[in-house]
Amino acid sequence: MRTGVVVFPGTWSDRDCGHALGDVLDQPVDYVDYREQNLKGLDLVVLPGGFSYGDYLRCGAIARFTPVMEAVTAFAAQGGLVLGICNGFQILQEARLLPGALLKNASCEFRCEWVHLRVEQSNSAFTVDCRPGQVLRIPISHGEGNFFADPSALERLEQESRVVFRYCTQDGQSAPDANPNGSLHNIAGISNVRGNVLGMMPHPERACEALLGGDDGLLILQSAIHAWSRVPA
Amino acid sequence: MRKAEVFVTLKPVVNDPQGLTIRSGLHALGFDKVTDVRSGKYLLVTLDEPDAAKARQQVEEMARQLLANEVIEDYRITMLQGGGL
Amino acid sequence: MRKAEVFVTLKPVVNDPQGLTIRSGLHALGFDKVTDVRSGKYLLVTLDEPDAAKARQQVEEMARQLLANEVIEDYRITMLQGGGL
Amino acid sequence: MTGDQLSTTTPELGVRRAQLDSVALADEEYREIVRALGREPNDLELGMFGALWSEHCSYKTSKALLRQLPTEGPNVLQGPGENAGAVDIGDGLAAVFKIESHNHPSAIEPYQGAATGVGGILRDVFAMGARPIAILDVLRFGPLDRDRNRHLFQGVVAGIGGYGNCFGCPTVGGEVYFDPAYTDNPIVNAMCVGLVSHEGLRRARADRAGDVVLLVGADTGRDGIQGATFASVEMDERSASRRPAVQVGNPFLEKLLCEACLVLNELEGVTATQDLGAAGLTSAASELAYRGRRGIDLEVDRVSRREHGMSAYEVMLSESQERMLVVVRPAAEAAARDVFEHFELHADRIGTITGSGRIRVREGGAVVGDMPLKALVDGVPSRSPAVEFADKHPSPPMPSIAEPEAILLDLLASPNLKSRRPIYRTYDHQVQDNTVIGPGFDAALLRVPGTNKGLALTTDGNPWYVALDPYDGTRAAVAEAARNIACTGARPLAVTNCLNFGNPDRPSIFAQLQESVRGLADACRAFELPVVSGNVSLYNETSERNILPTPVIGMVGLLDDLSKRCPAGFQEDGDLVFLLGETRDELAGSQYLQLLGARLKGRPPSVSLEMERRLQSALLDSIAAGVVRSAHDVSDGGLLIALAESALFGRRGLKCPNVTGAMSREAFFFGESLGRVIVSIAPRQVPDLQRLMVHHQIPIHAMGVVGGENFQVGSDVRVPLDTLRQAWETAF
Ligand SMILES: Nc1ncnc2c1ncn2[C@@H]1O[C@H](COP(=O)(O)OP(=O)(O)O)[C@@H](O)[C@H]1O
Ligand SMILES: [Mg+2]
Repeated sequence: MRTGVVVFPGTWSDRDCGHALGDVLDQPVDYVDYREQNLKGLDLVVLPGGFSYGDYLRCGAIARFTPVMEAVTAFAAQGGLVLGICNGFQILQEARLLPGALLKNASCEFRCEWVHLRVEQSNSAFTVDCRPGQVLRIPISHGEGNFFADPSALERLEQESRVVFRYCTQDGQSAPDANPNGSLHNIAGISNVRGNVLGMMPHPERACEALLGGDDGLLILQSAIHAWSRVPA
Repeated sequence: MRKAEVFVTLKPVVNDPQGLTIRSGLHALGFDKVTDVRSGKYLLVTLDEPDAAKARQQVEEMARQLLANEVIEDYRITMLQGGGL
Repeated sequence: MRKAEVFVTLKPVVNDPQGLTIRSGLHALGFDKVTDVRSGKYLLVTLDEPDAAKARQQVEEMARQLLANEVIEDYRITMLQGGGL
Repeated sequence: MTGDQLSTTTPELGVRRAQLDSVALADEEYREIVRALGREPNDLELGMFGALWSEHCSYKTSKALLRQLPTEGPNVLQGPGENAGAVDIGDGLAAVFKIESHNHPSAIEPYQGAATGVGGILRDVFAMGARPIAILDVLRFGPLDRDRNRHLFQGVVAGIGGYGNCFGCPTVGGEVYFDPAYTDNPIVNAMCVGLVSHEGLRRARADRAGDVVLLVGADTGRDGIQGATFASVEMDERSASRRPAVQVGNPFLEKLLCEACLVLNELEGVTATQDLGAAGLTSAASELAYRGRRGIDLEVDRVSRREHGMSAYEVMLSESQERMLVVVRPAAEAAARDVFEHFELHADRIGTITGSGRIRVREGGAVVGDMPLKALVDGVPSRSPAVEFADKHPSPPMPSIAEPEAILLDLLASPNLKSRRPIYRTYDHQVQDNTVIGPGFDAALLRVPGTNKGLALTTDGNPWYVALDPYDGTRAAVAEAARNIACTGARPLAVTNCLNFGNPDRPSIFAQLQESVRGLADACRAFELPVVSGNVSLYNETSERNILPTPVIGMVGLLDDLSKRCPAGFQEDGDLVFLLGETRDELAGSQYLQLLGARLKGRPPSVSLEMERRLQSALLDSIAAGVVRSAHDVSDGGLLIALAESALFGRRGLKCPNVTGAMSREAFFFGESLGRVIVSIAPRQVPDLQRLMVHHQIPIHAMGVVGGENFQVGSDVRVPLDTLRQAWETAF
């Protein structure tokens, strides 16, 4: 599976994603400049974390207008796999590839810590290797990850089973005190209708080696590889 | 040169954690009459556009496309005669 | 209930990275008439203080103590008659 | 055109008094400038001299003392004098690091002051060609029950995170202490560590005449003019009303600047890179050329500005952030510009390196400043203020306690000992995917990318020990830093330091500085640790109140095999816990006495450097041999606190049925004798541990067994682990 990791000005998880996919999972990785308009030959496009354009104005607001995003939109429409992590999730929402918005954390503070996520859906391309209900331990690192969607959009997300991850306790309860940022319905990650575009606030690429504290993030990245290998090209 | 003020605020249905934090900060300082604080952005845009109507239209367009996110925010525009703040 | 709008902006001499970045964002979108963007905060404060003069004075005090840092910021206050934005 | 053609009047000193005050120069210093120039300086030149001869830039009060420090060693690739120091860590790689203060700006605008402090130290590291891989922050505040202190605390913490998080460098460690002496004058020091290959290591030394000087990054504004001077004088009511001595940082731009500088490493023909910090272009350009024993010609008209109508004076002294000077061979200019363009960075060609040994500033074609670099950079006369040693502090009471359990809980909940998690969880400490041990333990441990090695990082400096005895207290800080590194299994490599003191013109304060530097030098010699970089911040004084003397040690260590790392928390139920090292009957300087209201009394614990070395060798050998499963040093709060922390870190209880020392229970539980470590080991390893300790002649004391739901020590202390945690995790 050929992965393109998009680099916007101010992105910083690009190398981490490259490390996880390339060094740990041994997949070929290209870094894709934000001015690029062509994503030919790629199977997975990752929009990594960071502070694109400093997160000035709103997270992802300026990045969403870069040339590469037009290409990403077309790529997603053709069924290509797109994973937006943290800032990448915010950019996907600004680009309207995913619904809702991410507000300032309820604490008004940046939070970097390990959290637990419950896998709600194993039918997204990024969770085919997971069981529904399975609990993953993955770090977050954001100041604006407080998921918001208006009531009808939220209801639609739930009805269409597009909530992929929810913050939960260690034993899988989506309790309020397991919610690190105030997200509605404890939402940590959602997909599009087709399941090929996923946005999530936690950083799976930081959870790919036991040395760094855990490797549950591998399940998400490996799911993408497996989902892709099952899709006839 | 024309100047436009753009105010961007969170829609009333959207929680405003920052407003809440500021309110508790004000309470802690003894301003206990404060019942609510809503926080937003203030942008002062200067354009090189002599035509007032065109300038306004352009700022509208900027707000719609970039300055505000309609999923969560409202905006208001004031064209200034003189200098702005 | 009284409402006050507080605008907090960076002093003109102070660097405004956010404003500069928004300006280049607008340029990238084709709004090339934009010559400058300055960014600031907009706060809508509601107080339970019937006396208009006292309310204003309190908001002044809040701006001075918490809402703005005079080392780098200026502020301006508008008392609203009705509702605010 | 020569100097004496410059338009200057020749006023009496009296006429220039106000100007001299505004640049904080003394009369003798002014006369020295006139002597060096052979004429009166004009206003621009006076401003440039004022900035470079300020305490902050020139170290005029401390440089004689700093000569005592050992700066050489087999692994030193770059000692003090460059933007940051560098040591060899094998595999052709160098660790580059430095610590710096931003106390004065942070006192005025805590968020931006702290943020730009982080920005400045990051630039120092990438100016050396290194990729920044870690930040550590050292903070001191007055008690949080005062609104102003809380405001400073919250703003500073938010500013550190705000800059580091956005830039994408993990903040992996640091220190926070509270004491009334820091009210209104917080300490904000930031350390940054970077990595680079030996060949990629860059110097800020322009040694080729004809090279082109590029100014890259942010446009220049009027912000921060006279910041260097400002950091060199006491704060008073006027400080706030001076020109904004505080700048607004742009971490986003800095990130682009860093990536661009790292790409420059792959180009031929890049001679030097130098960041702009205090005293802006004046300092950067002068030092760059002076280090290479060359001269420099600048054209201020070519500097892009943020504002209209700026004078040459303002351009030369602006401290606008996120700017770098890059010196390239003329043939490499186009390639360098391509790099900047790729990152959408603006670059101005503002001058050339010359053979003149002078800095010449041109504006509108005319020379508006012309000075010999030697005088400007190196000519300030050293100052040696009067010294007066303080009386020894009166002996402390040795209060005896009825309720050690209550004291334990109070101490765990006290501002200087409680969990720092509410702070460090607002810092991204994982970005770059190398954080093996993050903040919250003894030293942080980072993987060296592409290897199986680890870098251990820590900062230390207990201000109460230093206040009680500057010599011993500073030695203790070096010992503690090395001990923290050793607890992870890593071997200490080298030191950086930040000397934060009050007003050195007071004889008692200068005595503190002098003794502290002597202690630093002695300890570093004893441990064979070179000091490769550092920073001095003086005049930390507000309305007559001086801070506690606050030398801070930053240390880097190396672990050859990450699989041999040692955690700080207990690992397995049933493991046995031992105390290594000697406990003395002493309480002075302790957190315990502070809790009881006896803050600065008596002689602080004194470190035996020889014993400390043996202890650390013993510990490192035990860890390397796989004997030890966890190690945590005994420091602030004493033995009971260290045991409680190991239990809390490992989420395991502890049972120590009968422990006593040959001393008062208070001193045994809460005294802070140095040179001690708590270890836990598997029961079958006891003979191995004993053998190793006998070999190194380190006393060993059996404590108890890991396990259970309680933290239990002797018959006095029996607390459920949850209760312990609640106390420790109380909010700030
Ligand atoms: N300002 C800070 N930023 C990041 N980490 C911090 C900060 N202050 C303290 N820490 C971390 O909290 C832990 C405890 O701090 P401290 O009590 O000073 O440790 P020690 O006694 O081992 O030097 C250390 O790991 C330290 O790195
Ligand atoms: Mg320690």
